[in-house]
Amino acid sequence: MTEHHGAPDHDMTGHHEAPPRESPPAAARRAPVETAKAEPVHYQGRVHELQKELMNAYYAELTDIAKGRSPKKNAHLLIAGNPVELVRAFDMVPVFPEVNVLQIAARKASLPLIQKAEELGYAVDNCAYVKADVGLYLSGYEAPYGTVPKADLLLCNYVGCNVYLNWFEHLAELTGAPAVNIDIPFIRSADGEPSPQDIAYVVKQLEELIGLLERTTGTTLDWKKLQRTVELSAYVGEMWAEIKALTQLRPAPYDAYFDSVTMMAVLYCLRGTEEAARFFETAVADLKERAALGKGPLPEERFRVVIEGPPPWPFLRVFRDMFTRWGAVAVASTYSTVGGIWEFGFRHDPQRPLESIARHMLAQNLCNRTFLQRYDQMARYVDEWKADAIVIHSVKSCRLFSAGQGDMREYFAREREVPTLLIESDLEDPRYFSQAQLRNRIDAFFEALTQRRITAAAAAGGVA
Amino acid sequence: MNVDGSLVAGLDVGARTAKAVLLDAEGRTVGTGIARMRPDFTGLARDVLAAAVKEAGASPDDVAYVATTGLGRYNVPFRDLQITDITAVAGGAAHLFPGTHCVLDIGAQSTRALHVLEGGRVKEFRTNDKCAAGAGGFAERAARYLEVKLDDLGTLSLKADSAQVISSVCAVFAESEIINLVSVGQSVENIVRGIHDSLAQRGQQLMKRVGIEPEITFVGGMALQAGMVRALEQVLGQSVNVPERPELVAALGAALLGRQRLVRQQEGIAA
Amino acid sequence: MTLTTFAPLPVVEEYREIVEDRGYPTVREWKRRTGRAAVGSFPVYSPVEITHAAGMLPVGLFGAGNQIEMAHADSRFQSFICSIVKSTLELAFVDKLAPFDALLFHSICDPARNLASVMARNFPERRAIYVHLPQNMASSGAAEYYAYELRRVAAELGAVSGRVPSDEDVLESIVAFNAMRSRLRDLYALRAERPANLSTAELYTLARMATFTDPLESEPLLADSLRSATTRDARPKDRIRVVVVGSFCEQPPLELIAGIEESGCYILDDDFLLGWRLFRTDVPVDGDPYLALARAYLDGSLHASTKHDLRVPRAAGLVASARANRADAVIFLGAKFCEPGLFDYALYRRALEQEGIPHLFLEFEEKMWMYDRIRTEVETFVESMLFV
Amino acid sequence: MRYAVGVDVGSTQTKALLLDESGTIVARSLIDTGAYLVRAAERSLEAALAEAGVSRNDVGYAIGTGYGRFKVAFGDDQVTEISCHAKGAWSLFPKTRTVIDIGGQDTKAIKVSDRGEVLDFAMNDKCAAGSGRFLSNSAEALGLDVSEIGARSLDAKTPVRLSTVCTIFVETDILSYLASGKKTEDILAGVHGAIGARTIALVRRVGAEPEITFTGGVARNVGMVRAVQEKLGLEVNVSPDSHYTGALGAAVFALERMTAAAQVLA
Ligand SMILES: Nc1ncnc2c1ncn2[C@@H]1O[C@H](COP(=O)(O)OP(=O)(O)O)[C@@H](O)[C@H]1O
Ligand SMILES: Nc1ncnc2c1ncn2[C@@H]1O[C@H](COP(=O)(O)OP(=O)(O)O)[C@@H](O)[C@H]1O
Ligand code: SF4
Ligand code: SF4
Ligand code: SF4
Repeated sequence: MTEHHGAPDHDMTGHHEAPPRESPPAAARRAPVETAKAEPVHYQGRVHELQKELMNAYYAELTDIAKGRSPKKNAHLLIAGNPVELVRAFDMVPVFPEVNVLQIAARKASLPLIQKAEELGYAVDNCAYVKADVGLYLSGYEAPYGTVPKADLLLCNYVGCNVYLNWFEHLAELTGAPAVNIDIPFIRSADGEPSPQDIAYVVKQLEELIGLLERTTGTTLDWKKLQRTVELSAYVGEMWAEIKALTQLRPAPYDAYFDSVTMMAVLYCLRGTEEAARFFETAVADLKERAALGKGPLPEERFRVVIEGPPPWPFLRVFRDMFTRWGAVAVASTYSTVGGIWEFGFRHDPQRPLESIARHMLAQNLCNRTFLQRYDQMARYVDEWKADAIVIHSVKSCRLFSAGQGDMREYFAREREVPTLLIESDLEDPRYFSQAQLRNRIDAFFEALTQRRITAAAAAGGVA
Repeated sequence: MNVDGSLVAGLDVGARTAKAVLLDAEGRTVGTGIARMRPDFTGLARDVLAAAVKEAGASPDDVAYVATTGLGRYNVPFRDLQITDITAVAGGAAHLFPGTHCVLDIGAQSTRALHVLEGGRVKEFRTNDKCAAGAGGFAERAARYLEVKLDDLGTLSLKADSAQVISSVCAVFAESEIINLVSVGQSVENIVRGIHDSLAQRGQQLMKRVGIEPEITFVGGMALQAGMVRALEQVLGQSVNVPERPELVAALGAALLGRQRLVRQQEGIAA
Repeated sequence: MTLTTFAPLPVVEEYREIVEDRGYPTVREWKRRTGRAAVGSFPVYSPVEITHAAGMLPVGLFGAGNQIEMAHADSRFQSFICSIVKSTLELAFVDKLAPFDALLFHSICDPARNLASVMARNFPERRAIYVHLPQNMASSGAAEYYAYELRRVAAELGAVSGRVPSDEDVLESIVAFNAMRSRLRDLYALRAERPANLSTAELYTLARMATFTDPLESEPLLADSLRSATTRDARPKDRIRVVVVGSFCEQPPLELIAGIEESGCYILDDDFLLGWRLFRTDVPVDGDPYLALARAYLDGSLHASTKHDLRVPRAAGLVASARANRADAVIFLGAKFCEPGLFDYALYRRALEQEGIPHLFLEFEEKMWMYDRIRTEVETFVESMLFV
Repeated sequence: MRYAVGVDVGSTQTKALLLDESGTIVARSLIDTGAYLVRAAERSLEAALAEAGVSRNDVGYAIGTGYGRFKVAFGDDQVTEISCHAKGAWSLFPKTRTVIDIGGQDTKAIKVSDRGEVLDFAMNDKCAAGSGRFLSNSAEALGLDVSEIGARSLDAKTPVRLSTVCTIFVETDILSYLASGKKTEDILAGVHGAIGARTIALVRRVGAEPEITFTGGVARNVGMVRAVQEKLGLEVNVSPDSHYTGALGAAVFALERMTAAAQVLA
C-alpha cells in the first residue's frame, strides 16, 4: 500500500493537500512534490506599499470631511466612465461607493450590511454592491478604513449599468442629498464609436454639470486647472497602458487580474491628481524591472488565462489560490477596464477636456460598450496576449457583467475554440460562494488542459 | 364531558403532516390528531379527525363544524370553512398568547414571519417563497446525515461549545457545508448549533421584514426543538413564547375561527 | 367562481386564446393581408409610432409566457436572470419569431440590453435595433437628443421596410396611436371608477390585443368594448380595492391576474403592458413629430420603473394613484429576478409604510403554472383586511 | 496480482471499484456517503476488497474522485469526477463522444476525445436545481423510493408541468398537484421531464455528438433515460455499471499509473 497523504485537510475542499501533478501516465512515477510545495510568490513590491499609503491618505481625507474637519465638498460617483476630472478641477473629493463596499467585502464584513438593506425590502437578487452601500449609510457610514462623508452631490454617471440609476435614486431618497443623472448613450454603432450627436449631448450635460458644481462649491471653474487634471489623466493612462502591455511577455511580470486590482484602486480614486502620476511612475519602473529579470507572480507560469468578470472580494485569496495551484496567471482581464480602456490607445486630451471626458464616458470603458464588443475585446486579449484559455467568473449581483455569459462561453468555446470555463459566485455577497463547487470546476478545467497538453506534446514528439 | 354535538374541529392539511384540533363548546382543546402526509388528502383529513374525536371520547356526530387550513384546505369535502394557514397561525398564536405581535412559524418546508395586531389580525407577513434553506425539512435531513434522532436534535445544540456558521442560501449546498464541518472534525453538537443558528438568523431576517415587536410567539414543528428556541432568543435578544404544542397552532387557529363562525351562525339563528 | 355575472365582452372572448398564442396568428394574418413587415418590440416602452410610420406593424414581445419549455436559452442566460429575457431568446431558437423582420430593444435594464447583443449574434438575419431612452430628464439637451435618436431608429427601420418615414407619416401614426391610447385610458378610467363593470382579466386581454394589432384596427374594438362594459349592470362584490404595481415588463399569466381578483380583490390601477399606454395625454400633432414624441416621453408619461426621473419620485406616484383610487391596499407583483422591479419595491415599501397603506409583496414568473402559493398569500391578505 | 482502485466519494453515494492488471472489473461497492467522508471512503474500499477477496496489500494504486476526493485517505492521487466520468464512459463505450452524468448535486455534460480526454464540459450553475437530489426529494414527497419512480413515471398518460426545478420547493409543487387530484405517475413524468429538459440544455452547451453515454446514479432511473432520449432524439448508452462510472474512470487512471510505474521499474 502506498503512503498516506499526511494529516487530514482542514477543509474538505482543502487547499493544504499536495497540489496537482503533471504526471503523464507514460511517465508515471510517484511524482515528487517539490515543485508545488514552494509558496506562491504573489507580487508584493513597492507598488503595494505605495498604494496602501495613498489609499490611507485618501480615506483619511474622506474621514476629515465626514467629521467636519475639512471644508472640502465631495461628490459620490461611480467607477465606470466617470467625469472625475471635473470634480477634481473644483477641488472636490470624489467618493466611490463601489470602492467603499468592495473593501468591506474584502474584509469579510459585507454580509451584515447587505442584510440591513434586505430588511428595508431590498431583494436577495438585487446587486449586493447597492445593498452594502445602503447598509453602510444606515450604519452611519462608518467603515473599517474610515468614515464616508454624506454626499454633497450624488453624481450618477449612467454609463451602461442601469443599476447605477437605481442606486443613486435610492441614495437620493434615503439621504436627501441633491442628485443628478448624467445620461450617457450606450454605444450602439457597428464600429463602436460614438456619433457627433452623442458627444454633443454629453458635452452639453457636462456644461450643465459645471454649473451645478459651481453652485455646489460656490466657486467658478478654473479652466486651466481642468486642463491640468485632464493632462494628468492622460499621463496616467499612458503609463497604465504601458503596464498592461507588459503582461504580453512570457512570463507575465504580474497577474493582470489579481494584481491589477492594487493599481486600479489608485487609478480610480486618484485619477487626475499628482499623487496618481507619481504612483504610476513607480509602478511602471517597478514592473519593468521585474519583467527584465524574467520574474512572474508564480514560480512557473503554466497557463496564461484571460479572466472575465469581477473578482469575489470576500474570498479573493482563496479564489486566487485555486488558480495558483495550477500555475495559471491572468495575462488580461476585462474587469480592469471597467473604469476605462487605455490599452488600445485612448488618451484624454487636455486641449479639448470636455470632449475627451465625453469620449471616455461614452466609448472608452467596458460598461458602456455592447456585449459583443466585449467579445472582441476578449478575443484581442487572447490573440495579442497569447492566452491559453478564458475563465468567466459570473457574479450574481452584476447583471451588467453576467447576463448572457453563457452565450459568451458558447462563442469562445465553440466558435473560436478557446478553452473556456464558466464559474459562478458573487462579488460582494459571501452567501453565493461555494468553495467546493468552484474548486471542482477549476480543477477539472486545468486537469483537462493538462491532459491535452501532454497528448499534444506526445504527438509532436512522436512517441518512439 | 360536554360533548353534545357542539365540537368544532380545525384541520391543518399541511406539508409533511396533517393535524387536527378539536374544541369543545367552551373552547377547550379536547382532542388532537396527527398523521403523516399521503396523496389521498380527503382520507387523511378523515383519519386525523377520527383520531382527535377518539381522543376526546366523542363520536363523529358531535362535530358540528369543521374549519380547514393548509395547502389541502380545499381538499376536505366535509369542511364548513377554509382559511389560509397564515391567518390560522395568527389566530392560534394570539389566542394562546394574547400579547403576541410577531409570530415566527417554521414548519417542514416553509418559514413565515407574521406581524399581527390585537385579536390576531394579520398586519403583514413574509414567507420564504424562493431560493432558500431554512425550514424544518433541512433540519430533518441534517439529522439523518449526522446520524442522530430527530427527537434528540433539539437538545444536542444546547451542549455546543462553539457554534459553526452555515451560510449557504440553498439547502442543498447547506448540506455540503455540514459535511464539510464534519470532515474537519467539528462535533455534532456544534454543527447542530450551527443549524439552529442559521435557521434562527433566517427567521430573524424574515421577521425584520415585517417589523419585530414583542411579544414574539414561535410556532411550527421546529419550535419543538429547545436548541432552536434558544438560538432564536439569542439572535433576537429577547425571549419568545413557545406553545406547548407548537406544531398544532395552525389547526388550533382554524378551529378557533371555525368556532367563532359557528357561534355567530347560532346567534344569527337565535336572533 | 365566475368573473362576471353578465354577458362576456365579444372582443375579450375572441382574443382570450390569441393573446397567449406564440404562433402570433393575427400578426401572420395581417402580414398576409397587407404584404407588409412586422417588428417585435421588447418591453417596456417602444417608439411604436415610428415602426408604424415606416409601414410596419409594431408588436409587443412579452416573452413566451408559460407556453414553451426552455431548451436553448437556459444555457445562454444564467438561472438568476428573469424569465422574459430567456423565453424571448428561446422563441428565436425555436423559430417562433419568424413573423418579425426586426426587433427593438431598449435601455431598460442590463439583461435586456445584453439580450439585444446575444440575439444579434445568434440571429443576424433579423435586425436587432437598440434604442437609447434618455435618463437625464432635466437636461436641456435631452429632448433634442432623443429626437435625434428616434430619427436614427426611423432610418434603421426604414432600411428594413424599404420606406424611411416622412414627417407626415410619423404624424399620421401619432394620430392613430393617440386615438388607440385614448380608448385604453378610457377603459382604465372605467375600471377604476366601476371595477365591477370591467374585470382586470378582461381589461388586460383588451390591452394585450392592442399590442399586436394595428391601432387603426384596435381602436374601434376597444371603443366597442368600452361601450358594452359601461352599460353593464353590475353589483360590486365584497372585495378589497387594490393597486397592483411591479409587472411593467415581464407579464404575469392571465390566470394569475384573474386569480388575484377571484381571491377577493378589485384591481383599480396597474402597470401591466405599460409601454403601450405610457403617455398621459395625446402627443401633440403640430410641429416636429420626433420632438413631440421626445417631449411626451420626457415630460408627459406615466411612471415606469425603467425611467428614472429625479424630478418626480415614482413612489410618490404610486401613493398618489392609491389615494386617487381610494385603494385599500397596494399589491406589489414583481417578476422574479427583475432587478428594476425589485429595487422599486424597497422604495415603494418605504413610501407605503410612511403613508400607512397596507401592502403585499408577491413574486411571479411568466412561466408559472400553479398559483396556489400566490393565491394563498392574496387570500390571507384579503382575510386580514376583511376578517375578524 | 496487483489491483487498481477507484473510489468516488459522491455527494450522495460512495462508490468503489477494483480493476485487476488486465483491466477487468473484479469488484464494486456502493454505500451512502453520509457526513463522514473519510469513513465512507474507507468502508467502500473494504466492501469492494471483501467482495473480490483481495487484501489491502495487493492494491497497487488508488485514486480518489468525487466531492470527497481529498478525503480518500489511502488514495495516491485525486482526479476530479469530470475527468473520471469521461474516462470511465470511454472505457465502457469507446465510441463515446459525449457524456451525460447526473449525480446527487451536479449535472454535467462532457465532451470527450477519442482517447477519453475531456475536451469541454458544462455543469449546472450554482443552483442544485435539476439534479439527482431533485428526484429523491420528489420521491420522498410522494412517499416512494427513488429506485421505483423511474418505472412509475413511464405509466403517465398526461404528464404535469412543474413550475419549479428548485430542489427544495418541488415538494410543495408536488403536494399542490396532489391536492388538485393529479395522479402520481403524471406528476413523476413531470418531474422527469423537467430534469430531462434541463439536462438537454446542458448537453447543448458542449454539443450532443454521438455516441452519448449516460452515467451517474440517475442513469439507473429508466424514466430519466427515456426522458433524455426523447428530448435528445438520440439513443444513449447506459451500462449496468453506470453508477460506478466515476469510480471506474478513477480506477482506469490508477491502472495506467500502476502499469507505467511498473514499466519504469522494469
Ligand atoms: N419530535 C420532534 N422533534 C424535533 N423536531 C421535530 C419534531 N417533530 C417535528 N419536528 C420538526 O418540525 C418540522 C415539521 O414542522 P410542522 O410545523 O409540523 O410542518 P408542516 O406543518 O409544514 O408539515 C420537521 O421538519 C422537523 O424539523
Ligand atoms: N437504484 C436507483 N434507481 C434510480 N436512481 C437511483 C438509484 N440509486 C441512486 N439513484 C439516483 O442517483 C443519485 C445519486 O447519484 P450519484 O452518481 O451516486 O451521485 P453523487 O456522485 O453526487 O453521490 C441519487 O440522488 C438518485 O437520484
Ligand atoms: S450591477 Fe454590476 S456594474 Fe452595476 S452597480 Fe452592480 S456590480 Fe456595479
Ligand atoms: S439554489 Fe437551491 S434553494 Fe435555490 S432555487 Fe436552487 S435548488 Fe432551490
Ligand atoms: S423583467 Fe425586469 S430584469 Fe427582466 S428584462 Fe424586464 S425589466 Fe429587465
